[in-house]
Amino acid sequence: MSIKVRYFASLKESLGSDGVELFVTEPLTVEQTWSQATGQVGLPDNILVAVNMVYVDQTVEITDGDEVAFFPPVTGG
Amino acid sequence: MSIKVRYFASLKESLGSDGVELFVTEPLTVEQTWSQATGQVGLPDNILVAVNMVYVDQTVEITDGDEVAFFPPVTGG
Amino acid sequence: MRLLFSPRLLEVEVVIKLLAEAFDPFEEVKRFQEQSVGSACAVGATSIFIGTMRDFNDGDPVVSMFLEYYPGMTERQLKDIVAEAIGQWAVLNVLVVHRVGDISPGDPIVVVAVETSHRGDAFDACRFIMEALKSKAPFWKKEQLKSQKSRWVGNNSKGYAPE
Amino acid sequence: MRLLFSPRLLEVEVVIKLLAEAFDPFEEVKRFQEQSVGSACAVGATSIFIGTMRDFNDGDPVVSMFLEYYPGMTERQLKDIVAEAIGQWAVLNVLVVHRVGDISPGDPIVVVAVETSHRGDAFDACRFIMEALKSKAPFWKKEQLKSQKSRWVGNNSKGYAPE
Repeated sequence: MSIKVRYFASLKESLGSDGVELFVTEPLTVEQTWSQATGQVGLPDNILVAVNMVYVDQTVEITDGDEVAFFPPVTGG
Repeated sequence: MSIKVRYFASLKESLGSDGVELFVTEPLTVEQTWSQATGQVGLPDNILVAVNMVYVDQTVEITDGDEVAFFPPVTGG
Repeated sequence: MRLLFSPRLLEVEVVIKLLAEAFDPFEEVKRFQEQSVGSACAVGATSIFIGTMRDFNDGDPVVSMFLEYYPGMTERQLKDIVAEAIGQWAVLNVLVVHRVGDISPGDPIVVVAVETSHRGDAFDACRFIMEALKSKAPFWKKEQLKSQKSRWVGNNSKGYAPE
Repeated sequence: MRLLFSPRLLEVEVVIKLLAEAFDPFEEVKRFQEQSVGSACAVGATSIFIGTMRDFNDGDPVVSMFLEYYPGMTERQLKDIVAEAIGQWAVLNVLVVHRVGDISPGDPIVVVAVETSHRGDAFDACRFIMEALKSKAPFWKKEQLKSQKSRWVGNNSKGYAPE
Protein backbone atom coordinates (compact mmCIF):
# COMPACT_ATOMS: atom_id res chain seq x y z
CA MET A 1 0.00 0.00 0.00
CA SER A 2 1.17 3.48 -0.82
CA ILE A 3 0.51 6.56 1.32
CA LYS A 4 1.49 10.05 0.25
CA VAL A 5 2.55 12.32 3.11
CA ARG A 6 2.81 16.10 2.68
CA TYR A 7 4.03 18.96 4.87
CA PHE A 8 3.32 22.66 4.54
CA ALA A 9 4.58 26.03 5.71
CA SER A 10 6.69 26.13 8.90
CA LEU A 11 6.47 22.37 9.25
CA LYS A 12 7.87 21.89 5.75
CA GLU A 13 10.73 24.21 6.68
CA SER A 14 11.53 22.60 10.01
CA LEU A 15 11.44 19.08 8.54
CA GLY A 16 13.41 20.24 5.50
CA SER A 17 11.05 18.32 3.21
CA ASP A 18 7.69 18.82 1.53
CA GLY A 19 6.72 15.18 2.03
CA VAL A 20 7.44 11.53 1.45
CA GLU A 21 5.75 8.47 0.03
CA LEU A 22 5.31 5.55 2.43
CA PHE A 23 4.95 1.94 1.38
CA VAL A 24 3.27 -0.15 4.07
CA THR A 25 1.63 -3.54 4.38
CA GLU A 26 -1.38 -2.55 6.47
CA PRO A 27 -3.41 0.57 7.36
CA LEU A 28 -1.83 3.06 9.75
CA THR A 29 -3.12 5.41 12.40
CA VAL A 30 -2.46 9.13 11.94
CA GLU A 31 0.26 8.97 14.58
CA GLN A 32 1.91 5.94 12.98
CA THR A 33 1.88 7.75 9.65
CA TRP A 34 3.58 10.76 11.24
CA SER A 35 6.20 8.62 12.93
CA GLN A 36 7.00 6.55 9.87
CA ALA A 37 7.21 9.66 7.69
CA THR A 38 9.27 11.85 10.00
CA GLY A 39 11.03 9.42 12.31
CA GLN A 40 9.63 11.45 15.23
CA VAL A 41 7.72 9.89 18.09
CA GLY A 42 4.42 11.60 18.87
CA LEU A 43 2.59 14.22 16.85
CA PRO A 44 3.50 17.81 17.78
CA ASP A 45 0.84 19.89 19.52
CA ASN A 46 -1.23 22.21 17.41
CA ILE A 47 -0.76 20.29 14.20
CA LEU A 48 -3.62 19.92 11.74
CA VAL A 49 -4.19 16.73 9.78
CA ALA A 50 -6.03 16.34 6.50
CA VAL A 51 -6.63 13.09 4.65
CA ASN A 52 -7.45 13.47 0.97
CA MET A 53 -7.84 17.21 1.51
CA VAL A 54 -10.44 16.87 4.26
CA TYR A 55 -9.73 17.63 7.92
CA VAL A 56 -9.75 14.51 10.08
CA ASP A 57 -9.31 13.78 13.74
CA GLN A 58 -6.50 11.49 14.76
CA THR A 59 -8.63 8.37 15.11
CA VAL A 60 -9.03 7.95 11.34
CA GLU A 61 -7.37 5.00 9.61
CA ILE A 62 -4.91 5.77 6.82
CA THR A 63 -5.02 3.33 3.95
CA ASP A 64 -3.87 2.68 0.41
CA GLY A 65 -3.82 5.67 -1.90
CA ASP A 66 -4.48 8.23 0.84
CA GLU A 67 -2.84 11.62 0.81
CA VAL A 68 -2.09 12.68 4.37
CA ALA A 69 -1.16 16.30 5.02
CA PHE A 70 0.34 17.72 8.21
CA PHE A 71 0.43 21.46 8.72
CA PRO A 72 0.46 24.25 11.33
CA PRO A 73 -2.61 26.42 12.13
CA VAL A 74 -3.78 28.23 9.01
CA THR A 75 -3.28 31.99 8.72
CA GLY A 76 -5.02 33.11 5.54
CA GLY A 77 -7.44 35.96 4.96
CA MET B 1 -42.85 83.15 20.63
CA SER B 2 -42.48 81.48 17.26
CA ILE B 3 -42.37 77.71 16.71
CA LYS B 4 -41.72 76.16 13.32
CA VAL B 5 -43.59 72.90 12.72
CA ARG B 6 -42.65 70.53 9.90
CA TYR B 7 -44.16 67.34 8.48
CA PHE B 8 -42.52 64.75 6.26
CA ALA B 9 -43.37 61.86 3.97
CA SER B 10 -46.79 60.20 4.37
CA LEU B 11 -47.70 62.61 7.15
CA LYS B 12 -47.01 65.58 4.89
CA GLU B 13 -49.26 63.99 2.28
CA SER B 14 -52.11 63.13 4.61
CA LEU B 15 -52.08 66.58 6.21
CA GLY B 16 -51.72 68.23 2.81
CA SER B 17 -49.02 70.52 4.17
CA ASP B 18 -45.30 70.52 4.81
CA GLY B 19 -45.67 72.56 7.99
CA VAL B 20 -46.79 75.70 9.70
CA GLU B 21 -45.40 78.46 11.90
CA LEU B 22 -47.04 78.84 15.30
CA PHE B 23 -47.07 82.03 17.31
CA VAL B 24 -47.70 81.37 20.99
CA THR B 25 -47.38 83.22 24.26
CA GLU B 26 -45.90 80.42 26.37
CA PRO B 27 -44.00 77.13 25.92
CA LEU B 28 -45.96 74.13 24.65
CA THR B 29 -45.83 70.39 25.20
CA VAL B 30 -45.22 68.22 22.14
CA GLU B 31 -48.86 67.23 22.11
CA GLN B 32 -50.05 70.83 22.35
CA THR B 33 -47.75 71.71 19.47
CA TRP B 34 -49.27 68.92 17.39
CA SER B 35 -52.81 69.95 18.23
CA GLN B 36 -52.28 73.64 17.57
CA ALA B 37 -50.52 72.91 14.30
CA THR B 38 -52.89 70.30 12.90
CA GLY B 39 -56.16 70.94 14.74
CA GLN B 40 -56.14 67.23 15.68
CA VAL B 41 -56.53 66.01 19.23
CA GLY B 42 -53.91 63.48 20.32
CA LEU B 43 -50.71 62.51 18.57
CA PRO B 44 -51.09 59.54 16.18
CA ASP B 45 -49.41 56.28 17.17
CA ASN B 46 -46.05 55.52 15.71
CA ILE B 47 -45.12 59.13 15.05
CA LEU B 48 -41.57 60.32 15.58
CA VAL B 49 -40.80 63.76 16.98
CA ALA B 50 -37.61 65.77 16.54
CA VAL B 51 -36.89 69.16 18.07
CA ASN B 52 -34.13 71.14 16.36
CA MET B 53 -33.23 68.00 14.40
CA VAL B 54 -32.73 65.82 17.47
CA TYR B 55 -35.13 63.05 18.48
CA VAL B 56 -37.04 63.84 21.67
CA ASP B 57 -39.58 62.07 23.78
CA GLN B 58 -42.92 63.71 24.27
CA THR B 59 -42.15 65.19 27.67
CA VAL B 60 -39.87 67.87 26.21
CA GLU B 61 -40.96 71.52 26.35
CA ILE B 62 -41.24 73.39 23.05
CA THR B 63 -40.17 76.99 23.23
CA ASP B 64 -39.30 80.07 21.19
CA GLY B 65 -37.36 79.45 18.00
CA ASP B 66 -37.72 75.66 18.12
CA GLU B 67 -38.19 73.64 14.96
CA VAL B 68 -40.50 70.71 15.70
CA ALA B 69 -40.74 67.92 13.15
CA PHE B 70 -43.35 65.16 13.04
CA PHE B 71 -42.80 62.18 10.80
CA PRO B 72 -43.55 58.48 10.30
CA PRO B 73 -41.02 55.68 10.96
CA VAL B 74 -37.94 56.14 8.82
CA THR B 75 -37.28 53.78 5.91
CA GLY B 76 -33.89 54.67 4.47
CA GLY B 77 -30.94 52.46 3.61
CA MET C 1 -26.46 68.22 -4.01
CA ARG C 2 -23.27 67.06 -2.41
CA LEU C 3 -22.56 67.43 1.26
CA LEU C 4 -19.17 66.70 2.62
CA PHE C 5 -17.93 66.48 6.18
CA SER C 6 -14.40 65.67 7.22
CA PRO C 7 -14.46 66.44 10.91
CA ARG C 8 -11.37 64.28 11.69
CA LEU C 9 -13.17 63.05 14.74
CA LEU C 10 -10.41 61.46 16.80
CA GLU C 11 -8.18 61.44 13.70
CA VAL C 12 -10.72 59.34 11.84
CA GLU C 13 -11.42 60.39 8.27
CA VAL C 14 -15.20 60.62 7.89
CA VAL C 15 -17.03 61.40 4.68
CA ILE C 16 -20.82 61.59 4.59
CA LYS C 17 -22.61 62.38 1.33
CA LEU C 18 -26.18 62.66 0.16
CA LEU C 19 -26.46 62.35 -3.61
CA ALA C 20 -29.43 63.20 -5.81
CA GLU C 21 -28.07 61.28 -8.78
CA ALA C 22 -27.12 57.69 -9.48
CA PHE C 23 -23.61 56.79 -8.33
CA ASP C 24 -21.12 53.97 -8.66
CA PRO C 25 -20.47 52.64 -5.14
CA PHE C 26 -17.01 51.37 -6.05
CA GLU C 27 -15.96 54.72 -7.52
CA GLU C 28 -17.13 56.36 -4.30
CA VAL C 29 -15.11 53.97 -2.15
CA LYS C 30 -12.04 54.33 -4.38
CA ARG C 31 -12.19 58.12 -4.29
CA PHE C 32 -12.55 57.96 -0.54
CA GLN C 33 -9.56 55.66 -0.22
CA GLU C 34 -7.45 57.98 -2.36
CA GLN C 35 -8.14 60.91 -0.05
CA SER C 36 -7.43 58.92 3.10
CA VAL C 37 -4.08 57.48 2.00
CA GLY C 38 -2.45 58.63 5.23
CA SER C 39 -3.65 55.46 6.90
CA ALA C 40 -3.35 53.23 3.80
CA CYS C 41 -0.93 50.59 5.08
CA ALA C 42 -2.53 50.52 8.53
CA VAL C 43 -5.79 49.40 6.94
CA GLY C 44 -6.06 45.65 7.23
CA ALA C 45 -9.81 45.30 6.91
CA THR C 46 -12.52 47.03 4.92
CA SER C 47 -16.16 46.17 5.41
CA ILE C 48 -18.47 47.57 2.76
CA PHE C 49 -22.23 47.37 2.66
CA ILE C 50 -24.19 48.34 -0.44
CA GLY C 51 -27.98 48.63 -0.35
CA THR C 52 -29.57 48.45 -3.79
CA MET C 53 -33.12 49.09 -4.97
CA ARG C 54 -34.91 45.84 -5.75
CA ASP C 55 -37.62 45.52 -8.39
CA PHE C 56 -40.10 44.00 -5.97
CA ASN C 57 -41.15 44.56 -2.38
CA ASP C 58 -43.77 42.93 -0.19
CA GLY C 59 -44.72 40.75 -3.14
CA ASP C 60 -45.35 43.62 -5.57
CA PRO C 61 -43.31 44.68 -8.62
CA VAL C 62 -41.86 48.14 -8.07
CA VAL C 63 -40.90 50.35 -11.03
CA SER C 64 -39.38 53.34 -9.24
CA MET C 65 -39.00 54.96 -5.87
CA PHE C 66 -38.81 58.41 -4.36
CA LEU C 67 -36.51 58.94 -1.39
CA GLU C 68 -37.48 61.89 0.78
CA TYR C 69 -35.23 63.16 3.56
CA TYR C 70 -35.02 65.94 6.13
CA PRO C 71 -32.23 68.29 5.01
CA GLY C 72 -30.08 69.15 8.00
CA MET C 73 -31.40 66.48 10.33
CA THR C 74 -30.48 63.58 8.05
CA GLU C 75 -26.83 64.70 7.83
CA ARG C 76 -26.75 65.36 11.54
CA GLN C 77 -28.11 61.92 12.41
CA LEU C 78 -25.61 60.24 10.08
CA LYS C 79 -22.75 62.17 11.69
CA ASP C 80 -23.93 61.19 15.16
CA ILE C 81 -24.25 57.54 14.14
CA VAL C 82 -20.73 57.49 12.71
CA ALA C 83 -19.38 59.25 15.81
CA GLU C 84 -21.01 56.59 17.98
CA ALA C 85 -19.39 53.83 15.91
CA ILE C 86 -16.00 55.56 16.19
CA GLY C 87 -16.43 55.71 19.95
CA GLN C 88 -17.17 52.01 20.12
CA TRP C 89 -14.70 50.38 17.71
CA ALA C 90 -11.11 50.99 16.57
CA VAL C 91 -11.98 52.63 13.27
CA LEU C 92 -9.59 54.34 10.81
CA ASN C 93 -11.91 55.72 8.10
CA VAL C 94 -15.65 55.80 7.47
CA LEU C 95 -17.60 56.60 4.31
CA VAL C 96 -21.39 56.89 4.16
CA VAL C 97 -23.10 57.72 0.86
CA HIS C 98 -26.89 57.79 0.63
CA ARG C 99 -29.06 58.49 -2.38
CA VAL C 100 -32.08 60.84 -2.26
CA GLY C 101 -34.76 61.74 -4.81
CA ASP C 102 -35.96 59.52 -7.66
CA ILE C 103 -34.45 56.07 -7.87
CA SER C 104 -34.69 53.15 -10.31
CA PRO C 105 -34.41 49.42 -9.63
CA GLY C 106 -30.79 48.31 -9.56
CA ASP C 107 -29.60 51.72 -8.35
CA PRO C 108 -27.43 51.77 -5.23
CA ILE C 109 -29.28 53.48 -2.36
CA VAL C 110 -26.62 53.42 0.31
CA VAL C 111 -22.95 52.58 0.71
CA VAL C 112 -21.19 52.28 4.05
CA ALA C 113 -17.46 51.56 4.05
CA VAL C 114 -15.47 51.13 7.24
CA GLU C 115 -11.69 50.74 7.26
CA THR C 116 -9.91 49.37 10.31
CA SER C 117 -6.72 47.51 11.21
CA HIS C 118 -8.59 44.38 12.30
CA ARG C 119 -11.60 42.66 10.80
CA GLY C 120 -13.86 42.42 13.85
CA ASP C 121 -13.96 46.18 14.20
CA ALA C 122 -14.74 46.63 10.49
CA PHE C 123 -17.60 44.13 10.48
CA ASP C 124 -19.13 45.37 13.71
CA ALA C 125 -18.88 49.08 12.96
CA CYS C 126 -20.22 48.74 9.41
CA ARG C 127 -23.20 46.75 10.56
CA PHE C 128 -23.86 49.08 13.46
CA ILE C 129 -23.86 52.09 11.14
CA MET C 130 -26.27 50.40 8.72
CA GLU C 131 -28.68 49.30 11.43
CA ALA C 132 -28.61 52.72 13.10
CA LEU C 133 -29.11 54.43 9.74
CA LYS C 134 -32.09 52.18 9.04
CA SER C 135 -33.72 52.97 12.36
CA LYS C 136 -32.73 56.62 12.95
CA ALA C 137 -31.74 58.54 9.82
CA PRO C 138 -34.74 60.47 8.47
CA PHE C 139 -35.25 58.99 5.00
CA TRP C 140 -38.61 57.82 3.66
CA LYS C 141 -39.26 55.64 0.63
CA LYS C 142 -42.30 55.99 -1.59
CA GLU C 143 -42.70 53.15 -4.06
CA GLN C 144 -44.26 53.47 -7.49
CA LEU C 145 -45.76 50.06 -8.21
CA LYS C 146 -46.16 48.37 -11.58
CA SER C 147 -49.92 48.45 -10.88
CA GLN C 148 -49.74 52.30 -11.15
CA LYS C 149 -50.40 52.65 -7.44
CA SER C 150 -47.91 54.26 -5.15
CA ARG C 151 -47.29 53.68 -1.45
CA TRP C 152 -45.04 54.78 1.34
CA VAL C 153 -42.93 51.99 2.79
CA GLY C 154 -44.28 51.53 6.30
CA ASN C 155 -41.32 50.19 8.21
CA ASN C 156 -37.84 48.90 7.66
CA SER C 157 -37.66 45.14 8.08
CA LYS C 158 -35.29 43.30 10.40
CA GLY C 159 -33.20 42.64 7.34
CA TYR C 160 -33.81 38.95 6.63
CA ALA C 161 -35.67 37.16 3.85
CA PRO C 162 -39.29 36.66 5.00
CA GLU C 163 -39.94 33.09 6.23
CA MET D 1 -3.16 30.89 -11.75
CA ARG D 2 -6.84 31.39 -11.96
CA LEU D 3 -9.33 28.87 -10.71
CA LEU D 4 -12.99 29.28 -11.41
CA PHE D 5 -15.96 27.38 -10.07
CA SER D 6 -19.55 28.10 -10.94
CA PRO D 7 -21.33 25.09 -9.51
CA ARG D 8 -24.72 26.85 -9.41
CA LEU D 9 -25.26 25.34 -6.02
CA LEU D 10 -28.99 25.77 -5.42
CA GLU D 11 -29.08 28.33 -8.25
CA VAL D 12 -26.53 30.45 -6.45
CA GLU D 13 -23.75 31.91 -8.59
CA VAL D 14 -20.48 31.08 -6.87
CA VAL D 15 -17.06 32.20 -8.03
CA ILE D 16 -13.92 31.22 -6.12
CA LYS D 17 -10.53 32.37 -7.34
CA LEU D 18 -6.95 32.09 -6.19
CA LEU D 19 -4.73 34.72 -7.77
CA ALA D 20 -0.93 34.83 -7.82
CA GLU D 21 -0.85 38.50 -8.85
CA ALA D 22 -2.07 41.75 -7.36
CA PHE D 23 -5.73 42.48 -8.11
CA ASP D 24 -8.22 45.31 -7.76
CA PRO D 25 -10.99 44.11 -5.43
CA PHE D 26 -13.58 46.42 -6.97
CA GLU D 27 -12.81 45.25 -10.50
CA GLU D 28 -13.24 41.68 -9.29
CA VAL D 29 -16.60 42.45 -7.70
CA LYS D 30 -17.77 44.40 -10.78
CA ARG D 31 -16.78 41.58 -13.15
CA PHE D 32 -18.57 39.14 -10.89
CA GLN D 33 -21.71 41.30 -10.86
CA GLU D 34 -21.68 41.55 -14.65
CA GLN D 35 -21.71 37.78 -15.01
CA SER D 36 -24.45 37.27 -12.44
CA VAL D 37 -26.89 39.82 -13.90
CA GLY D 38 -29.70 37.26 -13.88
CA SER D 39 -30.42 38.14 -10.28
CA ALA D 40 -29.46 41.84 -10.58
CA CYS D 41 -32.73 43.45 -9.49
CA ALA D 42 -33.37 40.85 -6.80
CA VAL D 43 -30.16 41.94 -5.10
CA GLY D 44 -30.99 44.37 -2.33
CA ALA D 45 -27.89 43.94 -0.20
CA THR D 46 -24.22 43.37 -0.90
CA SER D 47 -21.76 42.79 1.91
CA ILE D 48 -18.12 42.99 0.89
CA PHE D 49 -15.10 42.31 3.01
CA ILE D 50 -11.59 43.19 1.87
CA GLY D 51 -8.55 42.02 3.78
CA THR D 52 -5.42 44.04 3.00
CA MET D 53 -1.78 43.49 3.91
CA ARG D 54 -0.67 45.92 6.61
CA ASP D 55 2.90 47.22 6.93
CA PHE D 56 3.21 46.14 10.54
CA ASN D 57 2.20 43.11 12.61
CA ASP D 58 2.72 42.22 16.26
CA GLY D 59 4.59 45.48 16.69
CA ASP D 60 7.10 44.89 13.90
CA PRO D 61 7.39 46.61 10.50
CA VAL D 62 6.73 44.12 7.70
CA VAL D 63 8.10 44.71 4.20
CA SER D 64 6.61 41.76 2.33
CA MET D 65 4.83 38.48 2.81
CA PHE D 66 4.67 35.06 1.19
CA LEU D 67 1.33 33.27 1.13
CA GLU D 68 1.62 29.51 0.84
CA TYR D 69 -1.42 27.31 0.20
CA TYR D 70 -2.35 23.69 -0.44
CA PRO D 71 -3.41 23.42 -4.07
CA GLY D 72 -6.59 21.38 -4.28
CA MET D 73 -7.44 21.42 -0.59
CA THR D 74 -7.59 25.21 -0.38
CA GLU D 75 -10.14 25.44 -3.20
CA ARG D 76 -12.09 22.53 -1.78
CA GLN D 77 -12.27 24.10 1.69
CA LEU D 78 -13.40 27.42 0.23
CA LYS D 79 -16.13 25.67 -1.78
CA ASP D 80 -17.32 23.80 1.30
CA ILE D 81 -17.36 27.01 3.36
CA VAL D 82 -19.41 28.82 0.72
CA ALA D 83 -21.78 25.84 0.43
CA GLU D 84 -22.29 25.93 4.18
CA ALA D 85 -23.12 29.64 4.05
CA ILE D 86 -25.58 29.02 1.22
CA GLY D 87 -27.27 26.34 3.29
CA GLN D 88 -27.63 28.68 6.21
CA TRP D 89 -28.69 32.03 4.68
CA ALA D 90 -30.79 33.22 1.73
CA VAL D 91 -27.89 34.01 -0.57
CA LEU D 92 -28.04 34.97 -4.28
CA ASN D 93 -24.38 35.22 -5.31
CA VAL D 94 -21.01 34.70 -3.65
CA LEU D 95 -17.53 35.74 -4.73
CA VAL D 96 -14.34 34.72 -2.94
CA VAL D 97 -10.97 35.89 -4.24
CA HIS D 98 -7.77 35.09 -2.34
CA ARG D 99 -4.23 36.04 -3.15
CA VAL D 100 -1.31 33.57 -3.00
CA GLY D 101 2.43 33.96 -3.45
CA ASP D 102 4.46 37.12 -2.82
CA ILE D 103 2.54 40.09 -1.44
CA SER D 104 3.38 43.72 -0.65
CA PRO D 105 1.90 46.02 2.01
CA GLY D 106 -1.31 47.64 0.78
CA ASP D 107 -2.12 44.69 -1.49
CA PRO D 108 -5.55 43.11 -1.09
CA ILE D 109 -5.25 39.57 0.27
CA VAL D 110 -8.87 38.48 0.23
CA VAL D 111 -12.23 39.69 -1.01
CA VAL D 112 -15.53 38.13 -0.05
CA ALA D 113 -18.70 39.54 -1.62
CA VAL D 114 -22.15 38.21 -0.78
CA GLU D 115 -25.29 39.37 -2.59
CA THR D 116 -28.71 38.77 -1.07
CA SER D 117 -32.19 40.26 -1.11
CA HIS D 118 -32.05 41.34 2.53
CA ARG D 119 -29.21 42.85 4.52
CA GLY D 120 -29.12 40.46 7.49
CA ASP D 121 -28.35 37.52 5.23
CA ALA D 122 -25.58 39.45 3.45
CA PHE D 123 -23.86 40.58 6.66
CA ASP D 124 -24.11 37.19 8.35
CA ALA D 125 -23.03 35.10 5.37
CA CYS D 126 -20.09 37.38 4.50
CA ARG D 127 -18.79 37.32 8.04
CA PHE D 128 -19.31 33.59 8.37
CA ILE D 129 -17.31 32.96 5.20
CA MET D 130 -14.47 35.20 6.37
CA GLU D 131 -14.27 33.62 9.81
CA ALA D 132 -14.44 30.09 8.38
CA LEU D 133 -11.79 30.98 5.78
CA LYS D 134 -9.54 32.32 8.54
CA SER D 135 -9.86 29.18 10.62
CA LYS D 136 -10.12 26.42 7.97
CA ALA D 137 -8.76 27.35 4.56
CA PRO D 138 -5.15 26.14 4.24
CA PHE D 139 -3.18 29.34 3.71
CA TRP D 140 -0.03 30.26 5.61
CA LYS D 141 1.64 33.65 5.85
CA LYS D 142 5.37 34.13 6.13
CA GLU D 143 6.38 37.69 6.95
CA GLN D 144 9.59 39.35 5.82
CA LEU D 145 10.40 41.90 8.50
CA LYS D 146 12.18 45.22 8.09
CA SER D 147 14.81 43.81 10.47
CA GLN D 148 15.72 41.28 7.69
CA LYS D 149 14.29 38.44 9.76
CA SER D 150 11.40 36.39 8.49
CA ARG D 151 8.76 34.51 10.47
CA TRP D 152 5.68 32.41 9.95
CA VAL D 153 2.53 33.96 11.38
CA GLY D 154 1.59 31.66 14.22
CA ASN D 155 -2.15 32.06 14.48
CA ASN D 156 -4.95 34.19 13.12
CA SER D 157 -6.20 36.64 15.72
CA LYS D 158 -9.79 37.01 16.84
CA GLY D 159 -9.96 39.99 14.55
CA TYR D 160 -9.97 42.95 16.94
CA ALA D 161 -7.40 45.63 17.71
CA PRO D 162 -5.23 44.41 20.60
CA GLU D 163 -6.21 46.00 23.94
